[in-house]
Amino acid sequence: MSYREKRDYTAVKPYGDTMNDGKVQMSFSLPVPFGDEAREAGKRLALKMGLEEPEVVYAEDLGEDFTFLVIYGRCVHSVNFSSIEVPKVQVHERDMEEIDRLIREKIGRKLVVIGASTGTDAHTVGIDAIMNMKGFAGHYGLERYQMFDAYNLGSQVDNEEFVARAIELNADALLVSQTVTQKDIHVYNLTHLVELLEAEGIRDKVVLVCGGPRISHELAKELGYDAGFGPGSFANHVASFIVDELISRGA
Amino acid sequence: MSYREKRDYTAVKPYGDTMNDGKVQMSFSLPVPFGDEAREAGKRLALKMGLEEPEVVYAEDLGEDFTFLVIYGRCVHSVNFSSIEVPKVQVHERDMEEIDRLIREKIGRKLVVIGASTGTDAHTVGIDAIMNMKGFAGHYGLERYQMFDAYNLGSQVDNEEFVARAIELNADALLVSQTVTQKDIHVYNLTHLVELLEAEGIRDKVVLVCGGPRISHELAKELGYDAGFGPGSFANHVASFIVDELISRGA
Amino acid sequence: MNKLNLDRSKIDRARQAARNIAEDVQAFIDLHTTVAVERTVARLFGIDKVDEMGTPLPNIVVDNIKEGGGLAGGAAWWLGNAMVHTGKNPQEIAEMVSRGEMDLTRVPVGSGQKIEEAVRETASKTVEIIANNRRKREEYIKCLGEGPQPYIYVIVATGNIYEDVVQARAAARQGADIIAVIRTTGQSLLDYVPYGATTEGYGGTYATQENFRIMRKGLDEAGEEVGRYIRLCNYCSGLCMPEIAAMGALERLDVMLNDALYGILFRDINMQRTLVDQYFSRMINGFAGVIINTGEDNYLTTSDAVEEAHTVLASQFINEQFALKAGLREEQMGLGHAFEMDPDIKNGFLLELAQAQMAREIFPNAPLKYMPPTKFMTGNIFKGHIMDAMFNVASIMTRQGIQLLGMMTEAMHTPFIGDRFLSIQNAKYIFNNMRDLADEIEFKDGGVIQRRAREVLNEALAFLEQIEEEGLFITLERGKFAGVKRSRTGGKGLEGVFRRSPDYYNPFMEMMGGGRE
Amino acid sequence: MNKLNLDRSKIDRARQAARNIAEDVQAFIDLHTTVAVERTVARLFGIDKVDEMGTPLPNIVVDNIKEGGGLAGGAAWWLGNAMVHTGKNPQEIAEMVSRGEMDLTRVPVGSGQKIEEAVRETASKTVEIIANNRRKREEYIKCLGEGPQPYIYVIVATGNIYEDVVQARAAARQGADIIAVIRTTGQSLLDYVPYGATTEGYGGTYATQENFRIMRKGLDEAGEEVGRYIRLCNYCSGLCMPEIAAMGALERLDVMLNDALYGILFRDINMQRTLVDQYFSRMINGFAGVIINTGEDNYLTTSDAVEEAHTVLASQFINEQFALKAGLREEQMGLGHAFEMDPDIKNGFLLELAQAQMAREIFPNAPLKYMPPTKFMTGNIFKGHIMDAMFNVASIMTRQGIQLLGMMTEAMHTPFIGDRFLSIQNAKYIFNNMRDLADEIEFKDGGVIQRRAREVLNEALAFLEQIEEEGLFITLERGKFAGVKRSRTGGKGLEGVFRRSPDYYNPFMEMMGGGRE
Ligand code: B12
Ligand code: B12
Ligand SMILES: Cc1ncc(COP(=O)(O)O)c(C=O)c1O
Ligand SMILES: Cc1ncc(COP(=O)(O)O)c(C=O)c1O
Repeated sequence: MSYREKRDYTAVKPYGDTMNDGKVQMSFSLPVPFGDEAREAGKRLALKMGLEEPEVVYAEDLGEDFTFLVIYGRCVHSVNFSSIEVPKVQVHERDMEEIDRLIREKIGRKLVVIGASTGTDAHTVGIDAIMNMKGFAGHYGLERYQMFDAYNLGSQVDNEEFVARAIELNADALLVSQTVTQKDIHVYNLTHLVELLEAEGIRDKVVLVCGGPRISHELAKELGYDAGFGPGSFANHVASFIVDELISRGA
Repeated sequence: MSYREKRDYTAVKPYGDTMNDGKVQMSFSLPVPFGDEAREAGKRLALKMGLEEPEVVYAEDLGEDFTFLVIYGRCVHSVNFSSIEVPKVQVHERDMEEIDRLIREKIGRKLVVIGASTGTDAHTVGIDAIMNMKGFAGHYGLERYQMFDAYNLGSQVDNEEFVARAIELNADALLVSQTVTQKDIHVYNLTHLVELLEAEGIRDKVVLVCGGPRISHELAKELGYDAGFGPGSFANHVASFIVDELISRGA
Repeated sequence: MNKLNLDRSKIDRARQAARNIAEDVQAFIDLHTTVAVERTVARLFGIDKVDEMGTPLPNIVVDNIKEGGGLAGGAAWWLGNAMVHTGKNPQEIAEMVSRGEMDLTRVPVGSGQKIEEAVRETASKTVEIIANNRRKREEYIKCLGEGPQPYIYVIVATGNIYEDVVQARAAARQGADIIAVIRTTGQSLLDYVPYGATTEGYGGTYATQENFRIMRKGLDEAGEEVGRYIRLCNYCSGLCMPEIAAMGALERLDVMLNDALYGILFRDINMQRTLVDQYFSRMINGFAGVIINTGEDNYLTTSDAVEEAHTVLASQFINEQFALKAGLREEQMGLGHAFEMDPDIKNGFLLELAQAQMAREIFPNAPLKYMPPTKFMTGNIFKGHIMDAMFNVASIMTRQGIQLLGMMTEAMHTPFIGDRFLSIQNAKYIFNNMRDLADEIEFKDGGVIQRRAREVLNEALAFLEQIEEEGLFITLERGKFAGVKRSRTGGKGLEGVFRRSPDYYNPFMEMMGGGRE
Repeated sequence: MNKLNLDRSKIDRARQAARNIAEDVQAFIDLHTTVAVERTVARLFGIDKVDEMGTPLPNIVVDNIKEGGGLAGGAAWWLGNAMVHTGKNPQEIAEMVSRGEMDLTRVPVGSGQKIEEAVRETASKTVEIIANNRRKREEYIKCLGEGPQPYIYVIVATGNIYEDVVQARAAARQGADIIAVIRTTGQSLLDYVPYGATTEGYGGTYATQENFRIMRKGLDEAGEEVGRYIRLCNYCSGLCMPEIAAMGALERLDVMLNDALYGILFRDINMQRTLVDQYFSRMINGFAGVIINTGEDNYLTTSDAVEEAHTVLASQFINEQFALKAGLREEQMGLGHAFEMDPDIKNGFLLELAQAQMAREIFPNAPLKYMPPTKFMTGNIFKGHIMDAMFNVASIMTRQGIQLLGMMTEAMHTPFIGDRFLSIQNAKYIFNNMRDLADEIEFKDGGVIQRRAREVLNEALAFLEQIEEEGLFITLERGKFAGVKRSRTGGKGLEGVFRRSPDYYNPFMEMMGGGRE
C-alpha cells in the first residue's frame, strides 16, 4: 500500500475511518436540566470547539439539574506534525550487568542514590518499583545493583529532611517521586526542593531526577531537574541516565 | 441547598466536579506514528479546540502509523443556556383509548395512515414499532387503534410507489422511516419524497411525518415535514400529533 | 461437554426433522439451475472482466445462452462447444460474445466427447487452483499458526478498499483473527458482481474479485508480520451467492456469510432462487475449505430475542442439513446466533448463557459464530462497551468459535479505527483473563439456565416438526420465521430460475461436491 | 453456600488463632487510654466548637487534664467533678477551660457518688441520642426500604462539602446506596478534628461534624425523594479514630472505615495508639449500628494481589476478632478485600473469583466490602470501564455485600459527576442482568478456583499461627503485613498513649460496649 506515504504530515487531523474526516468523540456533563435544550447547549459548545456537524448521540439526566452528553463531530483544526519536537531523556538503555560494569570501569566506586516520595505524598509504589530489590515488571530495582548504594526513605518525607540526608550520605543522585497532583501540589513541592538544594549549594553536585504518573521530562526540565520519568519507567532507565550523566560530568 | 440557584445560565461550561471547571473528555485517533510526538500533536489539537491544560492520559499504537489518544482538559468556551430555544413537536400526549375517542368525536371516520421504510433503507424495526399490532415497549402500534386504517408497506419502498399508494388509498397521514444516514442519504431521500408529493399536488392534503434514530423535529421541519420523531417515540405520540394536526386543519 | 442435561432424543428428533425438510427441498434444487449458478460456471471457466458498459462478461455470456434458450442445459456445455469449435479459451470466447461476434447457442454443435474433454480440462485447472488455495491456507496455518478460539472477528466498512486494507492490517496487529469486509448497501440485490478496485460504497465496500485480491494480499503480509494467519471474510448472500463463493474460492477467502434462508427473509429474494443458489455456493465453499457463517442472528435483531430464540435453533438445524447436502463438513459450519436480549432484563444474562451453551452442546463440532449486541446499543458508548464485554464473557464461558466483536459505536456508524481497537482490547482482556472459566463452572441442576435451554429446544422441535409436515416453502409463505411472509413466486430473481433439462451439465458439481451425503 | 469445599477445621483453627492474637492485644488495650479516647469522652459529653485559634475544645479540655497529670483517670471523672463543683454543663466548663478560667485537675474534688451520678446522667443523654439515631435509621429502612446487596457505594471528594452534597444527591438518584465522603489528604495525621463546614480540601473533604450534618440532611432528603434509604460513610482511621466514630454516631452515619491495623501500616501511626483507639471507636460504631469497613484492600494496592492474598484473609480474621471484642455484630463487619490483580494475568479472573467466594464462605454473615481495581487502572478509560465491569461480575457471582464502585478515571482524578453516573450504570446493569447467577453456577471439584482458595486459606492459617506465636506487635515490627516494618515505639501519636490508673473511669465503655464477648 502506498496509502501511507500519501499522508500530509503538515496538516494532520483526527481520523475516524477516512483520511481527514476529523472525527472526534467527546463527553462531558453540563450543569443544566436534562432535555433538548441541554443537547443543544452541548452541540453549541462543540461548535465553539471547532467540531463541524456535531451530533449529540447520547444525553442522560444525572439528577440535580445536571446532564451528561456524548458527542461526535468533525474537528476542523489540524496540526503540523512535521514541526513537532518533544524533549526526551537521552538514555542509552542498558541492563543491570552492563550498568554495574560501566560504573566499575568508568567511575570505579559505588554510587549513592537516595529516593523518596516527598512532601505529603504517601504513594510509594512508584519509587519502590524503581528502588526495591525485587523491582517491577521483571526489572530489578536499584537495591539489587552491585554498584549502587540505594537508600529508599519511603513516603511523606519532608524536603528538608530529604536534603539533610543527601548531605549526610554525600549522595550522587536524588530520586523524587510525586503522585498527587491536585491543585499542582507536585509542582510546588518539586520546586521547593530545588530551592532548598540551591540554598545548600549542592544542586550541581547531584543528579536530580523526579518521576511519577504525571511527570514528563519536559516538565522536569522546566522545574530545574536533570530528568523526569513517567509511567513505564524501570530502574535500568534511570540507572543508565544517572551513569551517563555522571560520566559526562567527569565524575 | 441554595447551591443550584447560584448557577449562571448565561455562561454555562462543562462540569467535572466543580462549577465552571470546564472539564471535558475526548478521544480520537491520529494518522501519525505512535510516540511522544503523537501525544504532543493530540495536545496541540486540544489546545486549538479551546481546551486549557490538556492532558493526554492515554496513547496507544494502533499499528500502520496510527495512534489512539484519550485527552482531558478544561474547555474555555461557554454557552448562553438561557437563550436556547429548541423547536419541538407540540404533542398533547394521550393514550390509545383517548385518541380513538377523540377521532370518533371530532372527525367521525377512520384515518388512513401509510408507513414505510423508503428508498434503499431496509430497517423496519423502527416503523414496525410505531405501526405493528403488538407495538413496542408496551405501547401498542397504530394497527391496534380502532380509528386508524394502518398500512405498513415494509422496507425499501420507492418514493414513487409510496406516493402512488398514498393517492390510491387517499391517505390522511404518511409515515416515513429512515435509518441509514451515511453520506446524508436520508436527507436526499426525504427531500425527494416531498418533491414528488408537491409535484402530485397532494403535499398539503396529508400529514407528513418522518422518524428514525437520527431524525429530529428540527431537521424534519427544515426538510418540509410536519413533524419528526426520534428515538424513544411511541405510536401514541405520533397518533396524538396526527389527530391534533388534522383537527386544527379542520378535517 | 454436557452442562445442560438436554434430552438427546429430542435433539436427534429435531435433527431428523431438519434432514427431512432439507431433503424435500433438495429434490426441488436438483431439478433447477439459475443465472447465478451458470455465471458461476463461466467464472470458474476463467471468464472475467466487463464490457465498455461495465457489464461483467459472465453476465453477457449467460444472458446470451439464456436468450438462445439454452440455459437449461448448463453454460458449461455451450462454452465447451465453443471452445472445441473455435479452439479459443473461455475468456476469448466471452469477449467475442460481448463484441457480438458470437452467439453461443448458434455455434455448430461438435462431438459430445470432445466437448466434455474440453470442459473437464478447463474445469480441472480451476479446481486445482482452488485446491491449491486450500493447501496454501493449511500451510500458512501450519507455519504461522492462528489465534485460539473464539476467533476475534472484526469488520471494515469504509466503502474504500484502500482505506479498508489499512484498517484491516491495523486490526490484525491489534489482535484480530478474521477481517470481514462489509458490502455496500444494496449490493446483494444486484444481479451481477461489480468489477475492479472500488473506493465508493455506502456503509460497506463492494465485493469484487479485485477487492478480494487487494485485501488478501494486505492480510497475508500483515499475517506474516504478526506471525498469525489472518482470515478474510466476505458475503455470499444475495442474488450472486455462487458467483461470490467462486470468487472467494479463487482469492483464498476463508470465511463467507452464507445462509439458506437469509436472502429470502431479509432481502426479499425469491425462495426458489436462493435455495438453488445456496446449494452450489455451499458446494464451492465446502471444497474451498471456507467456513460459512449463517445468519440466524438476524431473527433476533428483527424480532424479540427472548421470544424468538427457538427460531434460531430451528434455523441452525436447517442450515446444518443444507450444508451437509452440499458437502460442507461440520468444522466449516459457523452457525449463527446472537447476544441480542434487552440488557434491562433481570437475569437476562442467564438466558443468553443458556442459548449459547445450548448451541455449543447441540453442534459440538461447529465453530459457532456469535454475534454481538446491536439492537439495544445506543449512543451511550460507555454502556455499550460493557454490553460488548458481557457478550465476550458469555462467549468464553460457553466456548464459542467465532466472536464477531461488538463496537461501542454500533448505534452511530460503521467502526472507526479507534473503536475497533478498543473492541479488540475488550475481547482480548476478557478471553485471556477468563480463559478457562468454561472448564471451571457447572450449571445448577434444574436451574434457570437448564430450564431455559430445555424450553427453547422443545419449542424448536415443535417448530421443526411443523415445518417437516408443511414443507419449507409453505412455512416461509406463512411468515413463521422472523414474522416475515414471503410468497413462493414473489421477491427478486425468480426470472433467473430455470428447470434443468435432462442433459444438464455442470462439471463442478461432481468435481467439488464430493462430500454430498 | 459451600462451593469451594474448604476444610472447615482449618477455618476454625485460623479463627481461633486470630482470637488468641486479639486477646493478647486486648490485655494491653485494657490497660491503656489515649488522648483521642478521652477527647471522645469529652465530645460524648457534648463538648464541641473551637477557640479563637481554631483549636477544638475537646483538645483543650484533654490537654488541660493531661498537663495536670490526670489523664490516667479518664476525662469523664474530671469533667464530672467540675460539673458537680460548678453546676455547669460540660460545654460551659470546656469554654471556661479554654478561656483559662478553669484548670480541671485543680478543681476541688467532690463526692465520688455525686460525680458518678453527674457523669451517668450526662452520658446517658448522649447514649440515648445515639440509640435514637439507630432507631431512626431502622425506621427509615423499614418505611423507605433500601437497595438490595451488593450495596452500590460511591465516593464524593471535591473538597467542598456543598459541591459534595449536590453530587451525592445526584448519585442517590442514579442508584447509589452508600455515599462516602473521602477525607482530604493528610487529615488522618491531624491529632484533632477540624470544625465547621469546609470548602477546601485536597483529594477529599474534611471530616467535620458540621460536614457530616450537611451531608446527612442532603441524603435524607434525597432518600425520601427516591424512596430508598441512602447510607452515609466516612472514615474513622487516623489519630482521631474514636472521636470521628462519636461524631458519626451523633450524626447518624451508617458506615465507617475502621481497621485495626490500617493506621499502623499505611499512615505510620504508632501501633499502641491505634490499637487502643480502634477498640473504643469500634465500641461506638457497634452501638451506633454502624457497618465498619476494614482496609485489607490496601495490602493489594501496595503489594502484589496474587502473592499477598493470604495476608488479606489473615487480616480479615484479625479484624473480625477485634470487632467482636468491641461488641460489633457480624452483620456490621464490612471486611475488606479487593479486585486488584493484574488484568493481564491469564485466568486471573478465576483467582479473583476464588478470593471473593472464599471470603463469602468464611464470613457468611459479614456484608463484605469489595474494592475495585485501582492499581492497574490507566488513562485508558474504556479498558478501565470494562475492568470495573468484570469486578462487578465477580461481585454478583459471589454475593458480596458492599460494592465500592470503580471509576474509569481512577488513574487521573477523583470522580467527576459523569464518571460516577457511568459507574453506577455499569453496576446496575450487571447486578440486574446477572442477578441470580451466583445461584446458578457451581465450581468444578478440584478445579483452579477451589485449589486457589484452599491454597490461600492454608497460607493464611500458617501466617496466623506464626503471629499467634510471636504476637501481633512483633509481627508488625518484622514487616509481615504489606512489607511494611513498624516499630512498637515509632510512628505518630505514641505521646498520646497513657497507662490507665486503677480507678480509670469511662462511662461509655459500659454503656455502649454491651456486646463484648
Ligand atoms: C495505590 C494508590 C494509593 C495507595 C498508596 C499505597 C502506597 N503504598 O503507595 C493508598 C490507598 C494508600 C492511596 C492513598 C491516597 N491516594 Co492514591 N492511588 C493509588 C493508585 C490506585 C495507584 C498508584 C500506583 O501505585 N501506581 C503504580 C505505580 C507503579 O505507578 P507510578 O507511581 O506511576 O510509578 C511509575 C512511574 O510513574 C515511575 N516513577 C514513579 N515515581 C518515580 C520516581 C522516580 C525517581 C523515577 C525515576 C520514576 C518514578 O516509575 C514507576 C514504574 O514505572 C492511584 C490511581 C492509579 N491507578 O494511578 C491512586 C491516586 C494516585 N491516589 C489519589 C489520591 C487522591 C489519594 C489520596 C489523597 C486519597 C485520599 N483523599 O485519601 C490518598 C492519600 C495519599 C497521600 N497522602 O498521598 C489520586 C491522585 C489524584 C491526583 N492526580 O492528584 C489517584 C490518581 C486516585 C484518584 N483517581 O483519585 N493511594
Ligand atoms: C437491526 C439493524 C439492522 C437489521 C435490520 C432488520 C430490520 N428488519 O429492520 C439488518 C441486520 C438487516 C441491518 C442491515 C443493515 N444495516 Co443496520 N442496524 C440495525 C441496528 C442494530 C438496529 C436498528 C434498530 O432496529 N433499532 C431499534 C428501533 C426500534 O429504533 P429506531 O429505528 O430508532 O426507531 C425508533 C425511533 O427512531 C422512531 N422511529 C423510527 N422510524 C420512525 C418513523 C416514524 C414515522 C416515526 C414517527 C418514528 C420512527 O420510533 C422508533 C421507536 O421508538 C442499527 C444499530 C443501532 N443499534 O441502532 C444498525 C444500523 C442502523 N445499520 C447500519 C447499516 C450500515 C446497515 C447496512 C447498510 C450494513 C450493510 N452494509 O450491509 C445493512 C443494510 C440495510 C439497508 N439496506 O438499509 C448502520 C447505519 C449507519 C448510518 N448511520 O448510516 C447502523 C447504525 C449500524 C452501524 N453502526 O453500522 N441492520
Ligand atoms: C447471512 C448474511 N448474509 C449477508 C448479510 C449482509 O447483508 P447483505 O446481504 O445486504 O450484504 C448478513 C448480515 O447480517 C447475513 O447474516
Ligand atoms: C481503613 C481505611 N481508613 C482510611 C482510609 C483513607 O485514608 P486516610 O486515613 O488517609 O483518610 C482508607 C483508604 O483506603 C482505609 O482503607
